[in-house]
Amino acid sequence: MSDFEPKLVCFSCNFGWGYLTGGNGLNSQIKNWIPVACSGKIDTTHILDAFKAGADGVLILGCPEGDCHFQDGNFEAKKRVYLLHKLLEDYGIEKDRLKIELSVDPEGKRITQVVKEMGESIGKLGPVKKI
Amino acid sequence: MAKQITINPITRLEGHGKIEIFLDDDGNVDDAYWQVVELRGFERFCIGRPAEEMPRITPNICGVCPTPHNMASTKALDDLYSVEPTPAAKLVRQLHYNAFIIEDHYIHFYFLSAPDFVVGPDAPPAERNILGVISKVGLDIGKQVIDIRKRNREIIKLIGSKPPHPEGGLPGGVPRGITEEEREWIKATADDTVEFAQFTLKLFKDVVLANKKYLDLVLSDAYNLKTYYMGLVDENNKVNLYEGKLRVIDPNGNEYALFDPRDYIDYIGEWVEPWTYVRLTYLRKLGWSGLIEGEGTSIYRVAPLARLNVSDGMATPLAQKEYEEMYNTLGGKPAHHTLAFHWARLIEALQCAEDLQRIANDPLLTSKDLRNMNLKLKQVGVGCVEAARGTLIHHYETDDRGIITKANLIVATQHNAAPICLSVKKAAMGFVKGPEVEEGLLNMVEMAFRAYDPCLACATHCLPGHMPLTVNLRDRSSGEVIRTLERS
Amino acid sequence: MWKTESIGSARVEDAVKQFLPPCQIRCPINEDIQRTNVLISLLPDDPDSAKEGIIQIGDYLYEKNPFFTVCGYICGLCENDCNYTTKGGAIKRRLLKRFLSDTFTPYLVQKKPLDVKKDKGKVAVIGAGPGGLMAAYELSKRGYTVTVFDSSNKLGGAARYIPKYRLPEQVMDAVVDNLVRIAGIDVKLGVKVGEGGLDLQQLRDDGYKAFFVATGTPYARPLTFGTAEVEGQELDGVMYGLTLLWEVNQGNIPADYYKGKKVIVIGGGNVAFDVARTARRLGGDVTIVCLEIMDKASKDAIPADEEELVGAREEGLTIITSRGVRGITKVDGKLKLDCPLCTSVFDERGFNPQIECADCIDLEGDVILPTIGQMTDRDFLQNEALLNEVGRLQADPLTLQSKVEDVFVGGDVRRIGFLADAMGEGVEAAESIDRYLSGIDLKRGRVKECEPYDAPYRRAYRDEPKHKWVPADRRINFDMFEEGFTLEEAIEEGRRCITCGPCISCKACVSVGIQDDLPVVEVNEDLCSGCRMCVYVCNYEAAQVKEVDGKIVSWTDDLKCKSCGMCVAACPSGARQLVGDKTEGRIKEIYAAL
Amino acid sequence: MADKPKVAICWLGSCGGCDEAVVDINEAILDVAGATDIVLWPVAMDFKYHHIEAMEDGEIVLSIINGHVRNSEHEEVAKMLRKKSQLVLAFGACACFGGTPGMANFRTKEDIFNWVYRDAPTVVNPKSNYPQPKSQVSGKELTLPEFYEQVYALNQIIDVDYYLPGCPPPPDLIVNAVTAVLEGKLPPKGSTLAPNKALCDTCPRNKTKPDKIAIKEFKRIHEVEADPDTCFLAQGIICLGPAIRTGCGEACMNINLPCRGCFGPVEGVADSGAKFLSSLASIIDAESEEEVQRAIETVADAAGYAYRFSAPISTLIKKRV
Repeated sequence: MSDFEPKLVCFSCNFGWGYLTGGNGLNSQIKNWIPVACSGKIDTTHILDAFKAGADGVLILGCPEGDCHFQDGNFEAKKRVYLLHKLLEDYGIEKDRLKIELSVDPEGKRITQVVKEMGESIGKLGPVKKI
Repeated sequence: MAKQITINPITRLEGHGKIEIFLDDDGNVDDAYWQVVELRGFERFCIGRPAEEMPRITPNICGVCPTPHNMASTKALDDLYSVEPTPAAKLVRQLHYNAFIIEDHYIHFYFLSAPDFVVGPDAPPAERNILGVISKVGLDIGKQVIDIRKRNREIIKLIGSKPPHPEGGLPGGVPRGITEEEREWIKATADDTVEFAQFTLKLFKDVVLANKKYLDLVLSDAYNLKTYYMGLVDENNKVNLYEGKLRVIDPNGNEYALFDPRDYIDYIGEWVEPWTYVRLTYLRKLGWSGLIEGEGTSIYRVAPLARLNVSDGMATPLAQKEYEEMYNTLGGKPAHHTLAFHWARLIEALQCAEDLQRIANDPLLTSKDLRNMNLKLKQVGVGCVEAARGTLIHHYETDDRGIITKANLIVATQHNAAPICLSVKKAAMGFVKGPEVEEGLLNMVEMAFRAYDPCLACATHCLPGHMPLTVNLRDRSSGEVIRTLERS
Repeated sequence: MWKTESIGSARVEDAVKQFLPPCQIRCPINEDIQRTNVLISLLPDDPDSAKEGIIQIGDYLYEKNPFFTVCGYICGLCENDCNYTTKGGAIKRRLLKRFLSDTFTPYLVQKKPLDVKKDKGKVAVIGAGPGGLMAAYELSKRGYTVTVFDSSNKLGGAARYIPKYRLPEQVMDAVVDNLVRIAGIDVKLGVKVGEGGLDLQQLRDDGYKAFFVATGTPYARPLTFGTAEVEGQELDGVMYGLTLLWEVNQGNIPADYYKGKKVIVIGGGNVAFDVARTARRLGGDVTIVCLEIMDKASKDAIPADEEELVGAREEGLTIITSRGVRGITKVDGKLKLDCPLCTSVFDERGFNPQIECADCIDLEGDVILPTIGQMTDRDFLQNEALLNEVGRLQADPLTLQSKVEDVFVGGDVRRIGFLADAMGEGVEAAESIDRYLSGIDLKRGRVKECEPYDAPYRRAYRDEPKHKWVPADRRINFDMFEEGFTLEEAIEEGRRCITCGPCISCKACVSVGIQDDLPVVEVNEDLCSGCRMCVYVCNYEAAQVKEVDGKIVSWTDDLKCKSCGMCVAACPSGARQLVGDKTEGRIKEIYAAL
Repeated sequence: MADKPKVAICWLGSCGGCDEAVVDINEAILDVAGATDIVLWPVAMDFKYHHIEAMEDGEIVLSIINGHVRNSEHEEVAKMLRKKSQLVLAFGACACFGGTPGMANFRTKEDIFNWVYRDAPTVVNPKSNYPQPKSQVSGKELTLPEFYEQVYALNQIIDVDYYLPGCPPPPDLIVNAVTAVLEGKLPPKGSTLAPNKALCDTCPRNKTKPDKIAIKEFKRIHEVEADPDTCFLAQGIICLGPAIRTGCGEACMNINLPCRGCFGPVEGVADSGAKFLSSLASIIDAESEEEVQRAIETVADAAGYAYRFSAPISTLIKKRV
């Protein structure tokens, strides 16, 4: 387990995260980073596909509660994540492997940290158990 | 040099089954095993499912006898939620259930049994099928069989959606009722079915009982197996396939037990052998006796003959007459004659047809009061019905939200698994002498388990309909096939 | 820091018939309000790095509205129609622009002049008010050589009457001075067209091809009672409020001018309140008399804004309603007002006060400041033959063309309105003059019907920020009494905007590169089963269902659709796709590389 | 007989319901039987593996295969039929998606064995016998097919040409499918021989559905007396109609029960369960996080609803390696 390097897929909403960085800087720092126009457009299929493709965790970063540029997209994402938690358990995938955080970080100061922390917590879980 | 005969495939309750016959060095039958070679683990993946979904899931256990699973499951929910179905709902369920038993029994008789008797056990297999039957008794009967099946399946469709996978059934009721205009054609169907049931019994008696050769066969020792018997009876100990208490009689016909199906665990044990995927049931309190009959056995049989053996009579007048006639002919109760299962089956079908008539004429049938919503979850529920092939038990346990945490299912053919092994062995010993087995004799072996209609019925219910059979004679040491003998 | 683009795909599209956010429809110069609100919400929270962005936003606004910094202090028309008004208070657009002004005003002096060849001929603009200057600016942008004439010695016209505690002088100066510099407008101040032999014909002879007359309403309207002028308006101590405002802004009135004096302002409009509160700031003990009543719901409601009423009360002014003025007399040095009861101000015929002379009160004061409205310079209009037979200034409401074909009129001289209304007419006049001089039909394709959008659905709406005023006891001076937004507050308020408008008229996201372009939702009717999942999830009522030969299928109203993709995520049968969205591709790449 | 197209109808891990369904086409069965040479139909006639083995590759025109693959015997039969057949039609939910027994994939083989042969209340197994592929009984060797770790849909084991879903497929679609083959009027390989749209398209209740469906809490079928004419989702009852291919003839709607998905994904969708959950989340009507959690609590069995018939093809059940 020690040499286990967790694969984390990170979706982030452009309106809340890193829009001042032009992406360039962060792209190199964050692996498997997928900026999207709104966290509300992230489909359950995208998330499940990530796990199928071999991700050990999926992190969704949305705008702060009530601050969605598209009104409630971040809340939509939350609903989807919580429902998926129920499903993932049936597949024996710990719900901690799918996280959503609603906050704002235009200069991309915190995003790397958030990703790092999630990576660590998944590191503790180890790779996804196959059923 | 010992030989091994493989009859494969023969059955499917949870999948295929096969028979292995071992010949000793003199070529006499040394041993025979009936193996069930598949498992799907319903009991396990039902865990986590909401209980109310079970009547929609469990019919997938068997697409040929799905209704009993649907019904046992629905009744388990009644018990789980300690609720009684409304009178109308109960009628609708029984309507569904009778319609199913009728079409199932007749398909079995005409497509599977009749060829043996009407055409003859040792007739060429090409003739020994429904077409052969038709050529003997006339085409319109073939049409009638199809018609009766079709119309009774229409009733199932009305209540249970897809006949091979009925989904209706809720705790305390049914999701859909019957309308007055539907009642009309249901009535007509019921009347025709009763007529057809009587005709069929007459046909059976004319061709079988009137024929000494066949009667001897029925009464012969090769087809005789002394075991316990189990089945549901109503408060008057009359045959009841939908509800009641489980009654067990010993090989001599004395009541061994009479219990509420909820207590099945105290009476029924399931024995595991490494050579089959099916669990062999036996009377738990007696302990596992192994595959033996008569004195000291703990094996019991279920299905039509068993049900008649454990009861004091039929619940409907016409069927009661037939009941008496059968036992007079077989020389009293209990009847251990395996082939008498066919006869008992027809008598049961008549009772179901009469009951269908009663329900079709009941004013309550079309009531809109279909759900008793007074549900009180008690987290354990057992449902028991008599499936065409014998006692069927669904036992669920749930959490406080009604989500399944435990499921135990005892499927009809399981009860008969051990007896089938014995019957097959006995028949084999009776008819197979040496490797030079004749096809007709193999069919005699086959008849032994076909009588039980083991859910291979699932397999053989149907058109041209004769049993596939291949016998491999193998050198025991090398396992290599010396000779293949097959029927075609 | 992002760089906002306004060219290519980032350029807002303009449809003849389209939906717009109500704010933008209300704005006479059709400012891209939503777009710039969004851009403000995307500013960095650190003031220094925000500066760059603010100037980009300012430059963008300047193209359409060089007065936006001034609007930021005095114009809130758009807020009246903001969808948020009923949901927790209109977006404070005025304060957002004022916030931009804080950075943009000092920057104006460095702003480069327009780079246009002035080869389209000479146009004269009479009147250097907001209307005139807007026309001049628009025409200069289009390559005309424009000369602006104004009788006064300052640019700005009516805007120059606005008290400094509402509009700082340097903001106004910066706008007008730089406007003429940047647009290369030739200015002739202190020149009154129509006097000293200088008339339009003279200008024609000097080579001016067209004229925009925006002479506004230079004269105060005298007090009348019934049809007659009220006696005593010539008395010493009686001065038109308008005059006071002008003189104060010119710096000709010393502080404490009214110290210990009892001042009575006559009138209930915003200008009257400017006058009253100015007088208060000059030390006077001020009373306002007006015909109307306080009840804003009534047909006779006092015209001044609620904020003015509140402000005035806070500052200790007395307001006497439902009183007319029948006469002014002087009794041993004190001025006396004779004020009968007014029982009704407006009726179906409009302004038609009913007076109950039996019920009458006297008011006494040292100073009387009648402020009941302004008047145009009728002689000039008369001489230039711009009046029709009934003596009304005649101009086509759409083209602003007057009876005289090369003369166009707009602004207060045509119809008294708000500063922005005059600016709007300046823009329209410029368009007409350009068409006139290019020989293009003046009317074709100019009528724009725009439907306002409703507020999109969201779970929770947020309340407007409380306005911040300097407490009354500390604001009796000519400094701004209202505080502007801090950067943080501005970003917050920008975020509060629910962006009702369609994407094509905004494209803020595209302009800063958050999206490459606007993806379009397409519905495959061969797959859509009409399950309606999309309808509920869409916050913009863009996803709807229709019936096609008996079957229900969904479709998307492109003008309402924001391409957020929520309906796509909600569609269970893959019937909805975001065409032109690169996300899917990106996802596939990343997953393939996992 | 000889020149008639050879057709095989065979089951793998199946309940027999699909064969019942074939019989249920009643009169039409005779036409089919007349127009074809049915070389294999265990349910109906002689089952001769080695006869099939003896055939030329591709000699069989069409193999109609129902049931899932769970053991070595299933796999052998499937592969043999593929080799001998020009066309393979995956028949019924089990063959197409794994079917109900596919839910076993949420469990391990070990877990199933332990319950069935050790822990079930009625089991008596002092010798702790477990069924074995090979076992010796008094010197005689008995064999059983090997039970695989998981359930597979047919196309996870062999190449499949066409799909006919349903549990079981309805008579009209069966007749259409067979006729299409006999008349050579087949759609492109890989097609599903059923309508492309979701059930809502043909559901009589779709018209009663409000334009905006929003659900505060989900009702289970036993908790409410469902109105027989109103859209189930509009009544707060989970129904897979929006995500599941139509063609079943609304069998369950007709008996007033919501759809559970036996027709599988609609055209172009790989994992109907995932798609369904995505839209289900969207129509949760909640103001606060707490309300969301509460609403989701009332989704009694996410996996069981989403994958009642299709767990083996669900995104997260890995394909065979």
